[in-house]
Amino acid sequence: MARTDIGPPDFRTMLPEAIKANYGNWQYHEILNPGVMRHTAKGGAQLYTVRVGSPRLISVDFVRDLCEIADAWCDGFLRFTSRANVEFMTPKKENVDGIIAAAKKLGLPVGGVGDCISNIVHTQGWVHCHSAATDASGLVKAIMDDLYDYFTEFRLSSKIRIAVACCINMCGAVHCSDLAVVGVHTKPPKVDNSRVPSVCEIPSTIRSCPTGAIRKNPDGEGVVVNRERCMYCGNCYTVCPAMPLSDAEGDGLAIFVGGKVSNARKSPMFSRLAVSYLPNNPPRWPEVTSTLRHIIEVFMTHSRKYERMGEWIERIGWERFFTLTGIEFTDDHVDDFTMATESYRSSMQFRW
Amino acid sequence: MARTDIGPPDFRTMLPEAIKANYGNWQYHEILNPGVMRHTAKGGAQLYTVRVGSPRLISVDFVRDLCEIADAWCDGFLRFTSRANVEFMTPKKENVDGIIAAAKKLGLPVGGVGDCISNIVHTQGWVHCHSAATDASGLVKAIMDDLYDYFTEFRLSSKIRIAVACCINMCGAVHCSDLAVVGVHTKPPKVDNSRVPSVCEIPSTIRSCPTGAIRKNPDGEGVVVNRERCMYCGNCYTVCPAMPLSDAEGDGLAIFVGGKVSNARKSPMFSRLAVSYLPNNPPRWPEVTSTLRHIIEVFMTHSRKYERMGEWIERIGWERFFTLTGIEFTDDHVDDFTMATESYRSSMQFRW
Amino acid sequence: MSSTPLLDDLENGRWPSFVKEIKRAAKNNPAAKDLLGIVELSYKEKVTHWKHGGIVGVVGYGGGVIGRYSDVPKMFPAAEQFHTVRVNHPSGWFYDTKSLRKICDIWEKQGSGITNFHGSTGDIILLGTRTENVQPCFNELSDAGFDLGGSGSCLRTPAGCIGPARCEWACFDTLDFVNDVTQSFQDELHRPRWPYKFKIKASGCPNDCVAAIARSDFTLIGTWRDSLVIDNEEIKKYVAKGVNMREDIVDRCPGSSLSYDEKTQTLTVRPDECVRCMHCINKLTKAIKIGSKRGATILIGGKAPILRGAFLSWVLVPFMELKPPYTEIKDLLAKIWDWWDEHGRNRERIAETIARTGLKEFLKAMGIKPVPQMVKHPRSNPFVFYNR
Amino acid sequence: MSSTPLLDDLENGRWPSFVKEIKRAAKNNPAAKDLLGIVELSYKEKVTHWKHGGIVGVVGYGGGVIGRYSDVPKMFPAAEQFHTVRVNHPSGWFYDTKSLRKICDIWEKQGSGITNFHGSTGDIILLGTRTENVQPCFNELSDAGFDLGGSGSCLRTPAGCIGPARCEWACFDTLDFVNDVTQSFQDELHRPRWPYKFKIKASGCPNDCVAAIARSDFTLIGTWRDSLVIDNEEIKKYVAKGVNMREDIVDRCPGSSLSYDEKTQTLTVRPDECVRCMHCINKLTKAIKIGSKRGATILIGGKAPILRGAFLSWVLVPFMELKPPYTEIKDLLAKIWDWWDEHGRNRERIAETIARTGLKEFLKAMGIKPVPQMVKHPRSNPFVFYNR
Ligand code: SRM
Ligand code: SRM
Ligand code: SRM
Ligand code: SRM
Ligand code: SF4
Ligand code: SF4
Ligand code: SF4
Ligand code: SF4
Ligand code: SF4
Ligand code: SF4
Ligand code: SF4
Ligand code: SF4
Repeated sequence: MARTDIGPPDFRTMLPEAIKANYGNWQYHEILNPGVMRHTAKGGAQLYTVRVGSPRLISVDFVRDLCEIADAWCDGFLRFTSRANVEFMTPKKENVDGIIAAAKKLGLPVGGVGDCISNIVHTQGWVHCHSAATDASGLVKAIMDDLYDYFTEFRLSSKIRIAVACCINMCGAVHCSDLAVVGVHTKPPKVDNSRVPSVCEIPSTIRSCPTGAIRKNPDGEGVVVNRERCMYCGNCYTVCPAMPLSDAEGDGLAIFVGGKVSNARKSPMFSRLAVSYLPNNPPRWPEVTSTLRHIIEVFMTHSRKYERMGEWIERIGWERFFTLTGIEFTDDHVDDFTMATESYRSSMQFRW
Repeated sequence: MARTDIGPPDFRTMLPEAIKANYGNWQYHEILNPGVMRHTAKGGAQLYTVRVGSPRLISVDFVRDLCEIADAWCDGFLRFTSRANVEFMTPKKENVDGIIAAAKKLGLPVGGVGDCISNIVHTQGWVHCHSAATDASGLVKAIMDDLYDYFTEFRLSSKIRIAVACCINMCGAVHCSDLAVVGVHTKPPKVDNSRVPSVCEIPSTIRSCPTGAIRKNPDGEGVVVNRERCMYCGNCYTVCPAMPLSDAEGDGLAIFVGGKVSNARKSPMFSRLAVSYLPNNPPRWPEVTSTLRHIIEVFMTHSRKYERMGEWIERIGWERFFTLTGIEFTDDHVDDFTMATESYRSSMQFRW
Repeated sequence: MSSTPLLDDLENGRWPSFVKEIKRAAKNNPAAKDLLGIVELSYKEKVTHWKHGGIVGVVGYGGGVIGRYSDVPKMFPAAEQFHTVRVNHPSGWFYDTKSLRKICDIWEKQGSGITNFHGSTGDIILLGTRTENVQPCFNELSDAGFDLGGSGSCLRTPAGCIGPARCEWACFDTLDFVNDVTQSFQDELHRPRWPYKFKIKASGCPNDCVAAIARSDFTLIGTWRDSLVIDNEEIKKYVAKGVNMREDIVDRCPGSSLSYDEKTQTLTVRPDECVRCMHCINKLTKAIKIGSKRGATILIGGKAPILRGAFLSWVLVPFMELKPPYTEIKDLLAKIWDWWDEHGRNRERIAETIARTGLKEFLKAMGIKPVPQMVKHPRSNPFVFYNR
Repeated sequence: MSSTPLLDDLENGRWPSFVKEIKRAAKNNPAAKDLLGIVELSYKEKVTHWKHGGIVGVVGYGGGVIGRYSDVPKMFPAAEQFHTVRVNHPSGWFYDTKSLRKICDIWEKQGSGITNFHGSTGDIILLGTRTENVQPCFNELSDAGFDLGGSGSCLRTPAGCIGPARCEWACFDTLDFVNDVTQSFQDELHRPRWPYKFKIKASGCPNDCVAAIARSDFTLIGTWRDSLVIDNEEIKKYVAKGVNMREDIVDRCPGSSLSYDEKTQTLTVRPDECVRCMHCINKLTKAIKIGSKRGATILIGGKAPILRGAFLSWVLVPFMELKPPYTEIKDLLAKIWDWWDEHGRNRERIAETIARTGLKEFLKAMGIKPVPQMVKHPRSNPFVFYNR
């Protein structure tokens, strides 16, 4: 029998010497360019980090490629970031160019440090999830192809954090991202009452619906859904597999903007709905990529130094956000969920 | 038969000549002292206003006294303000002193204009309301006696608007006042089941309770109240007279702070709970008057020019408000009502 | 010893005393005298001695009078019945002394001689009369040109700030509007038939001197669409008088829309960024004026905390010109009342009905296009009821 | 023509391509090959071809594997079963190449050869294996020193930022803490028994580089209690380099706690007013340092929008020193889980349970004294459940 409950390997065994020696002793860092930073420890020791983009959905051969770079330049160590980038670290200045060259040879972008658009936090999509209203890896590929230069160059005066989720479960930090793309269902679940009774527990299926849209089928076995009350959340489907929501026509993408999690300057903020529906248009989702790019460009033109997306919008007001971007404000934007009244404006302070 | 639906007299018949002539044509005003301002119209015409405090609960003789002043100095016109003060207006500079002297002779304070504490918006209390947890006129008298100089002199660098309500129905703008005193019940209704069946409609009584604390009496006629769930709102009593909440021991006062309604600088804000309970101590409510005075003094010491109470607190943070005032923060301050989560802090930005 | 030692204490002190006033009325009015006794008893026992309601009214009206009975009729028989008569004030609370004196005479005769100028909704509150006097009191008031205000589940007495009568910032004629709307909806005001009360208040500018945003279901607040106007000659004078333009004006502007040039002593505004908060205008009354394309913002839903917590009114129409005969706004009111009548539950204020059904539904019913000015921010949840 | 024209398009472009990666794996793995077919089908039909779950696992554990079946088994038999194995990452996502290569070898043998480094909770996601391979895969991982991460209604794999390993701002040892808490609660991680999932994330400072406040039920964010430290020699150098101290630093400070003297080129902080937002420290890395009395704020309740809308974690303990063996925090966790176990409903995250019962009740159960730092503002409604 295999040992259970051993937990992950102790991270201390995974640290390169340069880090072990200066652990907890770092003093400051400098960002040398979009892909490279240098940390200086109290004793004066220095550490160079090269950050490299990754598609996250990778083959084991990709991992082996990374290992080769690490073995060649980094004493056999590397790490991944919280945004699925790869970081190669070395105390040797002279190794930096070698790492960069090796990464480039593999076709990997070097960047994402400082005021860049870093890698996109994303999810499974059509590659692995039953809940998905869209694909995640493909969307990310399409978006990052389009925004590539924002990863490798300094074009911004603040970070823009993007997230993609393939359904409104939002596996990731979509709800608090500068820009977020979310797959949405817009049709109620397709109830398969030939299967419901056998694969689902009816009472808990009924209870699972936050809007009370599900009730017993009055004309036979299983359940029925009241279309009017369904907000396409998919919670019923999680509980009852015989009620899938996927719909080739209905499924699409919503874009949320202005969230953040850092406390720098402004407290963490939720992302808010900017565009409620764009068509699901694989493999390149041009409507999504162009909308994101457009928002970014408007943001760049009008924002101040250091200002995150949400800080900018807070300063200029949502009315100006919609005017400047030309995005239409519709009744979809008006909250009607449980805490909706909190979002209604009780102020004479607004702009035309 | 008397004529019905004639509505109020046309206000145009109630305007003095100096106002009729310059109606809609005012250009600017100057505050000459805490009781007097001068408005200048486009043509250059001027109007002096003398503001005089009133207890609001008055006799017809008081009104006649006011009429005498108006007849003597103001061509027989006067008005009341939205805070129950009296305003005497005259185009004649030389009349101002006469008005002031006449008011003082009646024992009426002159002031309340500009950065003052003006009259208190208040309610009926023990003088007329069945719902009252305290008296209103008496509280106001006690408070204004204590804060008198703030009405007649410039001691502040912004307005402080005070409201008093005798129960949580808050007849007034208590929920948006710089300082507000509210009568609170803290014991559940005393159900008189000998009367409930005859004077109350049981189903609507049960439905009236926002927390579902009321149910049919399992041991007989009428209803019972679940103490644990009662939040003493009094809504049942409004619907069912046989469930009064008044209680000599339990009733007391809560103090709310930091609300405003003007849009100047900051948008309108709700008042927030500062002190959840002070004893009901007529005729002078010393605990209330001293708490208000104390908050005002701390506010004066620490606020900036023009800053309203709520703006100040927003700038320094609630934690500092409680530290500076020495008021204890308790679990009563933590919201647990319907929109409570909106008030919980999701930020690392706070002060110690 | 006095029979009202606790109240007597409230005759002392510098602020004018309501106890003195009750005593003045009590001199020749037994009801006022007994009121004093009842209130003293409450001061002693720390409980109210008024009983719950009771329907009292005048012929043809459903409201305007608050029935009130004491629970100590034996001790204070003259104040056993102590009903309130709400009298609709003239817009802006302006009076000629003739009318005031007339009211005083009527009330001395028909009631306790005790009154509130004014109740917090805005009515003249005539405090304390007996059932049999209510109708005669009304008759005499009517003859004197006055009418009752609202009570119960109806339109309540509308009120507005002093506006153009004396204020340079009035963006519409609050007094005329209040008068017109009151006259136009007399039926709605006098005959309760809605789910609950409905209040209208009008302030001429964003200073909101009648607290309309907090205290009325239907709130009008004046504003303008073009730029405020700066007179830099006057600015220089303020600077000379010691005003710190940067700290006290520019830095406090919520729109970040002002710039000040120290050298030339000129203040400039970026009109697109100004949120018309009034601060700079309030503080530099001679130098800065409101714009000239004037009208009002309509907001909806302000109310006190019973039952779902208090609401401040929400922006419903960012800008509407307000000129007599106010057709647009009256049509809107009629539409709102119809909708509320149909969808509102008993004792549910309009804000609560909207909160329950969603602003979106309400806007649809009103035929109003949603605009970003209505919200602090768009929704953060993804639970859109797509209509696809 | 290629059988995957749509996916092929995603091999173009400058960003590295996941399609290339699947194809690399597909070269000698039929499951990976069929995955490509399934995904292409989804791209064509715009619907997912994965079916809802199915329980798959390893002996002794209740989670760690996500069962997954395709709905087109006939077309793509090799990927009919395509279960995910979640492998707990080492703190900070640090690896030596030996371990990484070992994982690659195991996964090439036992699964599709396709993986995510990492899933957004933080696990290594081994994507796609058959039921019969799950246990052998686990056995080999275990032999290599790795263990499964969490799935289901249990403690999920804790994660933390790089912290003291490379960051000068780490206020506590995020890596050690994550490792320790993961090891201490192996049972809670592997054997789901709670109402729903429970996530822990730790960021070393308020920059929150793992988005802990948004993505974890139990959130630790480093902070300090004394003053940040300014080195004015370094400030002068930044000024010389063109930094606009007033506009970019002082004016952007949310605590309004900085002053800058142009003449002496010195920056001063009023420590009492600093809210430790990190802005000035972030931007002037050489000149400004965090304080030395370090620890963490504990926040509770962060989660995605299902079902009551998303929550950001709420302040629970403003400051706690965090030193091994982390007894205080482990005790707190145990108390929280006990309470949640008792009061939480099925599929109710801790935030939802707290929202339902009230923070007040939760604090009482935790024995934590309420402090103003927990709230944006005290209640505005008067509906206090007085305990008198
Ligand atoms: C490596 C990583 C932590 C890890 O354990 O993996 C990391 C590392 C650093 N972060 Fe971060 N952050 C990392 C994710 C984040 C996240 C989380 C996220 O993106 O999902 C945030 C919160 C973002 C948000 O608010 O939505 C984050 C907010 C910051 C900030 C605050 C930025 C702001 O102004 O709001 C700073 C300070 C700054 O950049 O001025 C910072 C600064 C830094 C520093 C400079 C800290 C240091 O001294 O080493 C590190 C390199 C800077 C850089 O990448 O620009 N880091 N950082 C993560 C890299 C992700 C990536 O690959 O791009
Ligand atoms: C694999 C992963 C996405 C990824 O590609 O990275 C993922 C995948 C799934 N998530 Fe997630 N979640 C993943 C991180 C998250 C995160 C982010 C995080 O943990 O930091 C969140 C948001 C934070 C949170 O927990 O609220 C997240 C919020 C959800 C939710 C919504 C929960 C909520 O309370 O709002 C669901 C729905 C549910 O639990 O029924 C969900 C459910 C699911 C399920 C199990 C689908 C389901 O309904 O049963 C997905 C399985 C997909 C598959 O076939 O593999 N997943 N999920 C992430 C886990 C990888 C890992 O272990 O490292
Ligand atoms: C007479 C009255 C209107 C009426 O129709 O009765 C009135 C009249 C004026 N108000 Fe007012 N306000 C009156 C109640 C209010 C209220 C409502 C209230 O107090 O319940 C407010 C909102 C208060 C709040 O935000 O909670 C109010 C907020 C203002 C403001 C904004 C103050 C601020 O900085 O927030 C100004 C401008 C200023 O003072 O700088 C203002 C300015 C003025 C001016 C200067 C307007 C003018 O040019 O004539 C008037 C005299 C100033 C004064 O009293 O200091 N008025 N004013 C009300 C006098 C009440 C009283 O007797 O004290
Ligand atoms: C007389 C007056 C207080 C005063 O002394 O000024 C008053 C007195 C009463 N109010 Fe009021 N309200 C008065 C203005 C207000 C205001 C302020 C306003 O209108 O600007 C409010 C807050 C704004 C609002 O409407 O929300 C107000 C909010 C309430 C409420 C709570 C309503 C809510 O939805 O939250 C109640 C409770 C109820 O309706 O059952 C209430 C109920 C009452 C009742 C009828 C008591 C009851 O439960 O039946 C009081 C009768 C007292 C009496 O015996 O005379 N009163 N009431 C005010 C009316 C005078 C007038 O007509 O001018
Ligand atoms: S976001 Fe939705 S579809 Fe995507 S992985 Fe998570 S649960 Fe699955
Ligand atoms: S998708 Fe959501 S709202 Fe629609 S029926 Fe299912 S659980 Fe209810
Ligand atoms: S606040 Fe309460 S007690 Fe006072 S008048 Fe209004 S309803 Fe009556
Ligand atoms: S006072 Fe309010 S909470 Fe208490 S029983 Fe009556 S209605 Fe319910
Ligand atoms: S609300 Fe505006 S217009 Fe009306 S009185 Fe006040 S300041 Fe003047
Ligand atoms: S009115 Fe207010 S927002 Fe407009 S410029 Fe003046 S201070 Fe700024
Ligand atoms: S959260 Fe703070 S301590 Fe951790 S890596 Fe980011 S900046 Fe450094
Ligand atoms: S850390 Fe933030 S709040 Fe503190 S001084 Fe620096 S900028 Fe200001």
